[in-house]
Amino acid sequence: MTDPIAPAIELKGISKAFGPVQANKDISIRVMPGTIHGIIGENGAGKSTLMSILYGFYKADAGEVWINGRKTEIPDSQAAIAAGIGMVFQHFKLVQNFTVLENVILGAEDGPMLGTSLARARGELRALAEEYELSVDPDQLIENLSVGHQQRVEILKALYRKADILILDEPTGVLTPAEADHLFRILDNLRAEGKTIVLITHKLREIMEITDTVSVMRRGEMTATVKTAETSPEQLAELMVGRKVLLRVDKVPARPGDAVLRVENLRHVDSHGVERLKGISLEVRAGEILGIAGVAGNGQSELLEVLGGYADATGTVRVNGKEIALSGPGSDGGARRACGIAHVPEDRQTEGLIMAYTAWENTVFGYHRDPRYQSGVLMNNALIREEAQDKMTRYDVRPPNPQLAARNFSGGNQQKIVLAREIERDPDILLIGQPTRGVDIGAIEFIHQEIVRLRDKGKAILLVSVELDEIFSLSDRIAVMFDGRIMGERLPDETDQTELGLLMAGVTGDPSGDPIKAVEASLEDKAAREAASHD
Amino acid sequence: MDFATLLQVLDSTVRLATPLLLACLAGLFSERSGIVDIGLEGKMLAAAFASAAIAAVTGSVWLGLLAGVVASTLMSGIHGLASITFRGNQLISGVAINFLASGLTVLIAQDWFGQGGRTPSLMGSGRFEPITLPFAQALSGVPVIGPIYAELISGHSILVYVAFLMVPLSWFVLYRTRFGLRLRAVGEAPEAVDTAGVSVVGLRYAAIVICGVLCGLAGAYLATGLQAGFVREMTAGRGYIALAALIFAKWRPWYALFACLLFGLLQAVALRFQNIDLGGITIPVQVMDALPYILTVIILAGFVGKAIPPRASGEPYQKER
Amino acid sequence: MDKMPAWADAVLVPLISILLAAILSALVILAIGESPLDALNLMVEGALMRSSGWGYTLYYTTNFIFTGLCVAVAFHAKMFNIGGEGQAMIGGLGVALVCLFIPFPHWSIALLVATAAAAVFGALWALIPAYLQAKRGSHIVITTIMFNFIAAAVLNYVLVNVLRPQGAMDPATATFPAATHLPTFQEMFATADNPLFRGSPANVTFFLAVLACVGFWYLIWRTKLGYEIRAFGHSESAAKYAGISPVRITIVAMLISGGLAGMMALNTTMGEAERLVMNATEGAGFIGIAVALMGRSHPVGIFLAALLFGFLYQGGAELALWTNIPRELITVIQALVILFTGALDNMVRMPLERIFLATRRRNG
Amino acid sequence: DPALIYDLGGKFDKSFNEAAYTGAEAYAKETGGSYRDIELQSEAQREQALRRFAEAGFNPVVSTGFSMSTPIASVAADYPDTKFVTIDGFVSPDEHPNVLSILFAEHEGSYLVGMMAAMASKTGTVGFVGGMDVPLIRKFACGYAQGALAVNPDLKVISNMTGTTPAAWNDPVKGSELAKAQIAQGADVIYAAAGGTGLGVLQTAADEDILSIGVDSNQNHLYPGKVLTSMLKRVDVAVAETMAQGADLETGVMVLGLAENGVGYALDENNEALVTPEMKAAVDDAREKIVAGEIEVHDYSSDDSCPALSF
Ligand SMILES: Nc1ncnc2c1ncn2[C@@H]1O[C@H](COP(=O)(O)OP(=O)(O)OP(=O)(O)O)[C@@H](O)[C@H]1O
Ligand SMILES: Nc1ncnc2c1ncn2[C@@H]1O[C@H](COP(=O)(O)OP(=O)(O)OP(=O)(O)O)[C@@H](O)[C@H]1O
Ligand SMILES: [Mg+2]
Ligand SMILES: [Mg+2]
Repeated sequence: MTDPIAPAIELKGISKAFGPVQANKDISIRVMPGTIHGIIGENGAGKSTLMSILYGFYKADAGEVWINGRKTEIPDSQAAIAAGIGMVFQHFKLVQNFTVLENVILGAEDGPMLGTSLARARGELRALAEEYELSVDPDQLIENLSVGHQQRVEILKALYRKADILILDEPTGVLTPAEADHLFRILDNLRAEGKTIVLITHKLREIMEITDTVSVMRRGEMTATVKTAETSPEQLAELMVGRKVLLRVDKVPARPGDAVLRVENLRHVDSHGVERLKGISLEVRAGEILGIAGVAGNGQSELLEVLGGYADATGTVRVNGKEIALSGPGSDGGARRACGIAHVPEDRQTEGLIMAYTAWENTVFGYHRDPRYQSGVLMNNALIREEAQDKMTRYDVRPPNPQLAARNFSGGNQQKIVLAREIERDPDILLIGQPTRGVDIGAIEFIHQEIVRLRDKGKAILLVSVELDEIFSLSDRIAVMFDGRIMGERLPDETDQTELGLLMAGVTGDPSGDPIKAVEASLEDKAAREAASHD
Repeated sequence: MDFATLLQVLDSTVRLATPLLLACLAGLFSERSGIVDIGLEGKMLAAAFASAAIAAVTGSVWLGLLAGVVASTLMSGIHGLASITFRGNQLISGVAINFLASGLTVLIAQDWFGQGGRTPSLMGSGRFEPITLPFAQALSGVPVIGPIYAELISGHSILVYVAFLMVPLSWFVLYRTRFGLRLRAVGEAPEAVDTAGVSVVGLRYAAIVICGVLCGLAGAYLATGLQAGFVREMTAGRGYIALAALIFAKWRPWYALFACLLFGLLQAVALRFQNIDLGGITIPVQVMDALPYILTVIILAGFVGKAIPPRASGEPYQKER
Repeated sequence: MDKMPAWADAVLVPLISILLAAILSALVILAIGESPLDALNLMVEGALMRSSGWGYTLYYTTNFIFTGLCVAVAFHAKMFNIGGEGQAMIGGLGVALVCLFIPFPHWSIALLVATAAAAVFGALWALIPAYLQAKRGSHIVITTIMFNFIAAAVLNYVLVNVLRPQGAMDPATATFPAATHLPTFQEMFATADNPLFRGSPANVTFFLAVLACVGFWYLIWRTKLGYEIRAFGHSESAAKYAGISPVRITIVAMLISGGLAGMMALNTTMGEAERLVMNATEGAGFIGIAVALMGRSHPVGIFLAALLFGFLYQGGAELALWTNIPRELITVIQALVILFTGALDNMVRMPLERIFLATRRRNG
Repeated sequence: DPALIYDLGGKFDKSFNEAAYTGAEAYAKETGGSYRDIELQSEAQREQALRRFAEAGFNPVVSTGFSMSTPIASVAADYPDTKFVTIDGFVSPDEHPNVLSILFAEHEGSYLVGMMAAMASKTGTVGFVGGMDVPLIRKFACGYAQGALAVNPDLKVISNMTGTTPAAWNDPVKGSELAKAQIAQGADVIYAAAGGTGLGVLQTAADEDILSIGVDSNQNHLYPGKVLTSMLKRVDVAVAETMAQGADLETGVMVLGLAENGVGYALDENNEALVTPEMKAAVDDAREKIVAGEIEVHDYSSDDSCPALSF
């Protein structure tokens, strides 16, 4: 030990294999107290695995963990919590039908009876909320919370357990810019208090913005650790992917044609009886990308679901001038596909793919009834496999093995399979939701290029994304959704992140005072309305 | 239907509902923890046999009860081993336990008592006798309330009262204690429990043991409370009905009470009014026999919405694929 | 990228599991004072070493194939059909009605029509639970349990009051006309000097069952319906995205499931008893659950599991015939086989995987 | 050696299979002979057991239960040297000369216990609990009702069946509840013909301090002083005798009624206090008359109808 102060975290020679997959290979890393340490790497590089080992979720095959200069055994999460480690997982570990309060005390109760624990936690939560600007309604069910709020609950859980070391695994993947900014302010505060933070992310902007040091992982190995101040996004990207990456989409101005998709006064009521679309009207022309920006939960999902044919609605939708059915027979996904609508859904794992199906089976999912793929009463699997192999090679799906089940591919490669399937159909309209959520920068580059290529072929594209960067770099026009309505339309050159951010929060015109406060107020207003209409 | 008949039917309802209720609550604890249990039938049967056998041999119904609980918990242990430790298929394990109990009880009974797979009839202290609640005699003269108290509420064996007390107790444990919170959580999101530093395996085994104990009470009630001995297959499908009641009740204790009482009532009615004459046409006995099941389906389809099981139930908890 | 070779998973694991079950069974047999070796010998001798033994083994196998496939189809659509028993009972009613009331010129036509009747009756009995699940959200496990009881009541009523020949003690239909009698293995394979399958009930429906296995495989893995059923079973939300109607799949899968259960009645009712008796299904619907689960809902697995249970049934009959072992022992052996091969398989698999991984590491 | 095949209820069904077992044991004890037996587990085993025993040289092959008649009819011709016995079943003696059908006049025995029930009843209501609604059980119920109504035409006879699945024979809890329901309707004597389910009836009757009537074998000892009597069906005697006759068994059709002592009622130290001299006199008188043909007890199975009870 030459350092005057011991590292908060020191991992020595960590290795971990999942069966034949070597997820971590002899990894060593040190993080100093009171710093934010970033970890980046491609999908499947082993970032989450490494941090899960630190948190005692997985057990390492080899290696040592040192916390604050002391060798610490972490056989389970109990031990990690005792060592002052808290973790916010990539996929939240919350009980959906529990209240916030119940989730916070779970595992950290005061005694065998709940009453006292709940009362104390309620007080503590209020204090934490004030200290870190982390307000959530303690009695709300998790399933009724937005993703951003769910994340706050995860952070509160860690703070409630007095964590000094906080690990965040891709925390901003699901957040809006405002929420992400907010999160970073919280992280800043925590760092100022001397807490140590490990941040896993795919977004180089965030790394540059907030971290002190950054490590790059590739294929289970730690390839570099550098001081953030001494590096650049381009260098990091290259370290990560092993080649030069374009960080900006190259595209020529759109040459829009006739309106292919025309939506008028679209309304949708969900199964709880809440009106999620309140009269949407919009138009997408051939050869242009219409980007829909908005905070998650403002009806963008429903818009895609309705257009994709798996949620009923009222209003009129015309495709190439022909009205399509919005409920009843002829309104399902099959009918939509038949009239030229392709759809890359927001959630590839629960909608876009059958995770247990092989890649080749997934390449016809939704189009499996196409006469092309039938031979007599049977499906022409040989043809499907052959085409799948071809698509996978062209879309650079790794590994290019059609026999592998979808769940064995990394997120980015899963997304490529969905994209290959939908784009290769040569649709008139492509609906595409969150195309790069949780996808590494190498894959993002590729996906963006494909979307633009399709546009340039004269197709109409409706893009929904919570990533304002993505919206800006892809869209030819931008519409902002809030609370089931279109708040306004802007051209990307004539607006900026701030204006869109306010529109996304339902704030029109110039806000007097703190914009963030105005956003919060507006969002809480909406949540209250929705909660009320639940009963 | 006059008042006396009503009371008799309700009295019968209580008796018929009790084993269902105990088994249903047993299943509730198990499934709330994420372990699907279609082996309730087998556990009850094992308990019925063990309690009757030990009560017959020792002459003490309490020792019998204990044996029943132990036997049922052992069966639970097998289920736990298969579905928790070895992450096996919970349905198969349940099916196997039903077969195992069905065969073993008779095999052991025959080997032990040589009475054709039955236990000897229980006498005196080998059985749970009905308990007369205080003032039952004195109050029985009071109109309406008196008979209700004296005939319907009083005069059941202790296990009936235990069963009914189990409902608020289960509710309390589930919703008001630390253990209950964790138990419900582990059935919904075991990874949340795990990352909160609580042992998923430990919680699930605890649930399995509670399930075993409650099934043990159910079986013991059949053999030593309602009956005076064990007869092969004497559970007669009650474990499956309890399972149905559990789904009906949407995995909640108070609803479980109502579901089991409803099943009990339907059966009691079907037994009491087997030969109804409708203007010269006698309704076939088969119709009355099937009536509880038909009504269940109708009620289910008509009034009970979708039953959503605990999210993690049936799936073994596995961190590494 | 698997932890161990497919052949080990498919062959080694079940074999070791069965071995464990056999060892435990042997201990139970010892405990009741009989010789496990003699017992095993009797079972193998009686079930596998004589053609008539095979005739019985395959007869039971036929039943279990149908009920196993019945449960498996529903499993693929993520439904748990406990109602095979009731569907088979009602399927039997269909068989009985056509056999009794349609004058058939030849057994082959009778078989065709009876197959259709069995499938339709069984499917219809599954239709109501399916509809209620699809449209009303009523849990299929409850409704199918209830429908088993209702089917028993229906059958009881019909056999006692409607189809029973006057004065007969047996709650059963009259014997079917000779033209509906299905050729047994004995009639098909026995020759004058080689009396194969003598007296055993295996009959052409066995081939129907094998055909059903093949058809099942094609249906599930080669048709778009099967593609949709499996997709729906894996993820309802994804199915909706793909334009697959949950209502349609639920109902169609249950109709197929019920139809397969109904077809089991061909074997027992038309093939063996040649009349409909009250107890024709004898729990085969429940064995079907174990068979489907052990067979991992794959026709080859189901065939093998059904064969195993057929062997246990026939071997058990031999035990019952020639020893004083109570018949409940067979139930215990079945339980152990189900437990070890179906539920405790990981107990065997986990150490095996470790061995294979270790050897692979050493070699790689 | 003789062989014995029990019906699906199993050797120990507290009913006729168990009686057959008792008979076989009695045969073994008395003659020092041995026999082989099998408890059927499935329908298909019926023929299998018959054939295997016949092939192995067992003679006679005795079977219980009406369901065995059809299988016997189909195998008997293949083994002309083997004698088959079907108890409760009927196989045409003209077509199959090597089969002995033993039938019991359960309606006659039930008639007698029905009379006793009517005489012992103070409430004017008696009950009947059957296992499953099958013709044989209706035959019991019908005889019982006739006997009871013969004593008191104003008597009310409540008849219930337990269920429609095989569990109906093994559900003492349901038997108890049925008994309680009948008691609530005024019944103070209940006749149970329901195998293991009947045990529940007998026990509840004892607990509730009313009288019950056992069936098939003498069940008086189960609850001494609480079981009025038992309707005896001497399957044990029939089995012991046919086994004793061995290969020389005389075939044909044998109907064992009151005259042959094939059925009757049980009187022993457990119930002597319950059976009054008048009761005994009346019942014995009726027995004579039935034997003499002066009283005609209608047999339900002869025409599927019952003058005294509707099903
Ligand atoms: N529980 C598990 N069981 C088996 N294999 C796993 C498991 N978790 C991860 N893996 C595998 O280990 C490797 C590393 O995965 P990990 O989740 O750590 O990657 P990551 O860097 O976090 O990727 P991403 O950026 O997509 O989140 C991958 O190949 C993955 O498939
Ligand atoms: N009625 C409601 N009240 C409060 N929160 C709700 C309600 N309905 C949905 N939410 C929450 O809003 C969040 C997002 O909802 P939804 O998926 O409908 O929106 P979205 O704009 O498509 O966002 P995403 O991109 O996350 O899919 C979810 O976390 C959900 O739990
Ligand atoms: Mg990750
Ligand atoms: Mg969404």
